[in-house]
Amino acid sequence: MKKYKNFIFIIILIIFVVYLRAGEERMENIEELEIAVGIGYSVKEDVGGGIKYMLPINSVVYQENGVNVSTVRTGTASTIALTRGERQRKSDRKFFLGTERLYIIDEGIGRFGVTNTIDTLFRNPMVNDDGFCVICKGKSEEYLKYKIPGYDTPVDYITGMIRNAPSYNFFQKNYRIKDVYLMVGSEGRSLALPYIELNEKGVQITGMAIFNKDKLAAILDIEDSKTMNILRSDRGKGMLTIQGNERDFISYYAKCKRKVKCNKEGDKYKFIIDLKFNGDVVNNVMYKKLSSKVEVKEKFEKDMEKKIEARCYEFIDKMKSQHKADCLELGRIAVAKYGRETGVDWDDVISNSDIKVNVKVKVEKVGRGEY
Amino acid sequence: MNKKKYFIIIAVVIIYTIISLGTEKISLEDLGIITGIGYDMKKVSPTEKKYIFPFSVYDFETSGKRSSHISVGEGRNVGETIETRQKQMNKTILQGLERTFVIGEVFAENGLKPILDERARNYQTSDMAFGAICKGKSEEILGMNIEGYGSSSEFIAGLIERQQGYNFFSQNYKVIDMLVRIDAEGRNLVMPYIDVQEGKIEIVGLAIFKKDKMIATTDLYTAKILNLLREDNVKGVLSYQKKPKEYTDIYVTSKRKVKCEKKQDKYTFTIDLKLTGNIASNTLYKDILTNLKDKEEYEKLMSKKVQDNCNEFLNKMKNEYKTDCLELGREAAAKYGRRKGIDWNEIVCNSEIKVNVKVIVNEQGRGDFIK
Amino acid sequence: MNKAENNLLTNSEVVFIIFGSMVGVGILALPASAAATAHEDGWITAIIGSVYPLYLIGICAYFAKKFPNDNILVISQKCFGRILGTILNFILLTFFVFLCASIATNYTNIIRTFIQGFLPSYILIALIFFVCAYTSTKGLKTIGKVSVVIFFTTVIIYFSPIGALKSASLLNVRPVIKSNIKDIFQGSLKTMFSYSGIETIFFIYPCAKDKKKFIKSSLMGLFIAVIVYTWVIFISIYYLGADIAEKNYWPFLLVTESVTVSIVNNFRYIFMFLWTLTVFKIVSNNYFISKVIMQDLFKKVNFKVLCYGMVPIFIYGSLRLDGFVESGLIEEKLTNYYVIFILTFITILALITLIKEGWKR
Amino acid sequence: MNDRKGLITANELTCLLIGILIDINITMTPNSVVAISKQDGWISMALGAVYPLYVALIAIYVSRKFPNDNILVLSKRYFGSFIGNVLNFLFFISFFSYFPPAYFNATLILRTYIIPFMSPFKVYLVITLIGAYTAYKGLKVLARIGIISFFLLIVIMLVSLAILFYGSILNVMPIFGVGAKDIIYGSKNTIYDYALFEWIFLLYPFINDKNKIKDSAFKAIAFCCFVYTWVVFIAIYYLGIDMIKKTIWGFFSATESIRVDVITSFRYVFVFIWVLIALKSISYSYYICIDILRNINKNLNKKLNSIFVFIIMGSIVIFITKVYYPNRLVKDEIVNFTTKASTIYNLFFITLIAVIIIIKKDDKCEKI
Repeated sequence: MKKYKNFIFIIILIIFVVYLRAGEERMENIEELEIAVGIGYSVKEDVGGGIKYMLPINSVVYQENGVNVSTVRTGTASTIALTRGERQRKSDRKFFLGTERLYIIDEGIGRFGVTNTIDTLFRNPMVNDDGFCVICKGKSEEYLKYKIPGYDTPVDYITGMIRNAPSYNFFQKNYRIKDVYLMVGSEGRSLALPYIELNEKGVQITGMAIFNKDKLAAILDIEDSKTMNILRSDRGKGMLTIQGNERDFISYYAKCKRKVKCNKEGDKYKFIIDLKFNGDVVNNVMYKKLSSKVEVKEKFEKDMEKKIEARCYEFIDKMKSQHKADCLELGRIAVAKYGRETGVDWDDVISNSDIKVNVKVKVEKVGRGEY
Repeated sequence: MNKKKYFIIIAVVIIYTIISLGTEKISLEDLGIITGIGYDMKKVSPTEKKYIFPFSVYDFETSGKRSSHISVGEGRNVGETIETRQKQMNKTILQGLERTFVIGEVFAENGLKPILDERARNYQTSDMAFGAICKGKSEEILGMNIEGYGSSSEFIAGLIERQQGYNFFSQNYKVIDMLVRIDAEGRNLVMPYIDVQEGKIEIVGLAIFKKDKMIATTDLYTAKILNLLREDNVKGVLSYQKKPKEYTDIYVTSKRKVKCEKKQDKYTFTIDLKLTGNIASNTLYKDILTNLKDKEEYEKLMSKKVQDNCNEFLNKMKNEYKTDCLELGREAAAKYGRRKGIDWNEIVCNSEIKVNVKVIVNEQGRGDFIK
Repeated sequence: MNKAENNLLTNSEVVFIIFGSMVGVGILALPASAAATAHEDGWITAIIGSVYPLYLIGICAYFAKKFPNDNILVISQKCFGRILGTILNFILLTFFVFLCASIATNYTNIIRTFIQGFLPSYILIALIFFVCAYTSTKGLKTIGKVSVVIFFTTVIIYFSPIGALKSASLLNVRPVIKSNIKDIFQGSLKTMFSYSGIETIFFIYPCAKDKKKFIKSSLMGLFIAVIVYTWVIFISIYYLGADIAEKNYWPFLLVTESVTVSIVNNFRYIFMFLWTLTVFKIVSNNYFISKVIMQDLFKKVNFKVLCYGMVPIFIYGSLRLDGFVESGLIEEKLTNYYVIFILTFITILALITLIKEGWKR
Repeated sequence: MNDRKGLITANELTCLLIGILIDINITMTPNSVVAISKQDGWISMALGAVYPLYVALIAIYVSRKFPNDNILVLSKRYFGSFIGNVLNFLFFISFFSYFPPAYFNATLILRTYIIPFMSPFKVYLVITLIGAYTAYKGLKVLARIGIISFFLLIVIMLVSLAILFYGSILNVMPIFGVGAKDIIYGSKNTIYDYALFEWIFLLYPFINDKNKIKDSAFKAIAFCCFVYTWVVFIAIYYLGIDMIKKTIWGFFSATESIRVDVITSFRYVFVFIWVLIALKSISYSYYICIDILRNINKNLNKKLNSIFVFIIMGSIVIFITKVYYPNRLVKDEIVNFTTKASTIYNLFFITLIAVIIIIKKDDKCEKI
């Protein structure tokens, strides 16, 4: 018996491995897969009055002859999970989830509410949490179908745009889907995502979309979104200009540091936002001898502080009156100080709280020379 | 010893020359490889029918790009049609590599008997080709050229094969399944029903057969329920929706067991469906992540909903289709003896069919965003 | 029989020779005939059909005890006297020739339909018999070794459709033994014929190394054959359903093709190659036995010349049987007659030896 | 197991103790703690370390009195073989109750993140194969595996430092915002994460240098307390308490924040490491359960030496997990009950033994 011992052991092992592999789906090779690259979310009015979810998914097929074919297939159904079945009945390849890099949520579903979308992504362990998330104008299908020369899929172009957005307009790095979970899910925070538009010149970021809990509250143009980003997040970078008359102006590229203090009198909250700008003048036609005279530099810094403060207050008033959403995430500061889960609706508390802004501008370098 | 070696070498050479004497090799270019076979029929007059059998053949250009063309044979009976089709071919035909066969609606309604015999007898054809019933004429569908594919039959084969993961489709739509199901006692054939919508070939439902004649086609919703009741170990998404924004979906794998009782030639069938799966998205239950009662309530509601859908389908089957498209006859035949000349379609449609559905939620992915 | 010590058959060789001489070409068409008669209980007929070989093994055990060193030809001459004995032996020879011929024709038909339609059949048949003649010149020991090797290589093809168990359901095989017994009995008659080829045990028991174990190993051989036959019929009916299995000429081929497609895309060619080995083995078995009988009839002719001399007879025999349709009918009738002849011949022999022995004592 | 003589060093004892304390459900502790003591979960987690400290103190006291007899021998000596065996068997049950949940947790994480297509039964088989085989190899091998998993833990802690860049301190504030009552109540629940430290009572006879027991026990507790506190802190730091209650495995969701250009998704690296740690604690459980059964009486000792015992134990555990732990919610309900019962019993058992030793200190204790 001893002689056969390891022979029998090998047989048992083989049977065990075969049992493990039996009944499993066959492993597909890559040519037979449709690799998901970008997912769009939009909503369609249904004939019976209800609404239908429309999910265009841009996927790439790597064919043997090296040509990568990018296809967009759309599934329309009454719930997001059912759209998978609807889409599969049009596709002849196995759908592969896990490598998508972009989630385009359009205005329609934004206004309708994004909880369902986020829940489907949050729950699925195979989803790529590092994919970018953007809000788009019109239907998300157009963005996925838009052909850009030199790119297999428009998704690469848009993700590239979002990835190097932080260098201008004080955009942040946290527009990935995992940050969206945190922004929508946590108390006192609010969701703000880049807003892209497709026009004849191509796809561009034309502002920010801010949300009140899970519904789209407002779309800000590029100026407003710049001030909101300054007030909302820390360590943003961007360009600020003072326009004298039409010919002379000065533009100042700066990094902004934000500190917020909050205290509460009775049930009214008072916030003090300190903004420190530190950057250098990029071109200056307005202030003569800025680099040599200290007073001219200080004068410019004063003017710039006044200008930024004015813009901030104007935005805060607009926020309180029109948008009625805590898009500066001040609720988060209050919560950190006065305790969590108190059942307070931070959007309207912030809307009628008192917010003060102190701005400090410092110029470091003035470039090589002056004309 | 070397005398024998020489003898063997000489013998081999002689035998090889004898064998290869009568054969001539054909180069790939002038070899017509069939990729897809179509069957159509035109009713010239109520009595006189005309068969139209197109098939798509690969042309291998020297450039290596694969393309295919359609050649059509027409005739009053199967033999003649095949013969006319043969005449038009300038190349020698290679059967056996075809991937799909598409049957026109009119031909299917008239009965598959003529082509069944040809498929079974012709030993060169491949039994693993996927079949489908197409709306209108199969000539158009086979003739369509789809970007990125040699011939449309490649696309259709992939389309039918890849439905496995969704809408409870199985893989039993091949030639061998057709052969096995049509003449067997108590069994009926069901084939995918494809159509061209917006220039793309899609699966739009199922075609139900009685013996070898197609009696009805269903839309996708009914097809899902029919598949669920008919197939075993199939996957799909089920959804329980109260409001457009509040629904809970579950991606299930089904297990089907049928029991059959006979009380003095009155049959009762009970179909037990055990649907186990994971929650795909949930915005209905706030606390399903941790609360067992919520989960059990959802399981009960889901089971009841699926049961109602099944019963609704059963009524439709009994009154509208009047055929046993769930292969219940086969269970009865297996239990109470075969070859008794019973028409199972009629028996099943008058018998009492009970459906017990049990939905079991196994896991919920990574978390639940609504909690 | 040059019974030099080293070329006696070991037990395992006996097992596989017996298995090899029975399981051959019939296996592809067997499910069709079983399903045609006994419908979904076809696989039971294979078990009942094994009565015929068991009976023959029983008698052979009796002979092996009585005349350990001389085979059936000598016994028949002893019992029936020289002239009648040689006539009966000659009829036995025609049986084996018929077996070889029918196997060869069936094989060529299948090969020519499935793989290469371009070869004329007489070339194929000539090739088969040359190879078998060559193997049988080497003697029984090499045939034994060959059948051991071939058994292990070809057992894969018999059990390759094991994957089919997963897909179809037991419904095709149920209800078990509900169809009336007459069908099953008729079916087992048919499967009985597919066990023909068992007669070789009467020729090889003198050459077995240890006589005591001979019966046990021949039973073992039969047992494996019964399992293979039952499995083949069962899996064909299980996968295709009885109604379809009877319509197809070679249902087992249909099953192996559609089940193993996922592993190898055209399993047909592999199946044919491995199956050709089994045919060569079974034909060389029977060829060797017919050579032994021939040698017994024409004592004086040299051993090797005889082997090659018989090739034209076999080629003529199989060509006569050629032509697919009528060969089916002739085969049917001939096998019936031969089986009846063998049964009576063997039983009479056993009776005579019994009486003689009782008379002597 | 012929490792009676195979003594283990002090470091190996520490790693064994760390190994038994830290299991894969450490990734779930943030969710259970935060439910009660909100953003101060990490404080109540640290306070939870009181329980293993108490156990360690008693173990040190008992080991100084009887360095070569483990608790099972003592209980038989003081309570007679019948009652002693009953107590030992209950001690076995309290350890065994942690076995099926360990199986279930490891399989659930594996099937959710890496192999969703594999059926649970097959994963149980593989886990049993690995766990039983390592446990069959004896205590020395387990100790070495303990050291390896200790370094794995160090790797995980270092890597999770990177989360500090992604989260924000605001999620953890206000510190002590919840109030002492909730924190204490929370730490009462965290005791069940520090359970199974009672294994020290079975291990101290094997250590080669008896007076090293004290500091290796304290080193183990300190390390585990640090690891637990850090895991809960970093989860709250990144996710914030609202998000933690939405996830099932808080620590995994936190580690997914790490972006490294080299490895596309950190998730698979993490889950793989955690599965190794889970397999380690499963093989520990195998060893402990068989060890206690073997100590119950003499003739069992010889019989329980072959691999078949492990296979039988494995099949029992698979059966229980399959039948009584079909999904996570059912498991949570059962685990709530069994962990409370087993911790209370363990506390009662070791205090009983300690008290008996103190009382009977003066008169001579009879030898069995």
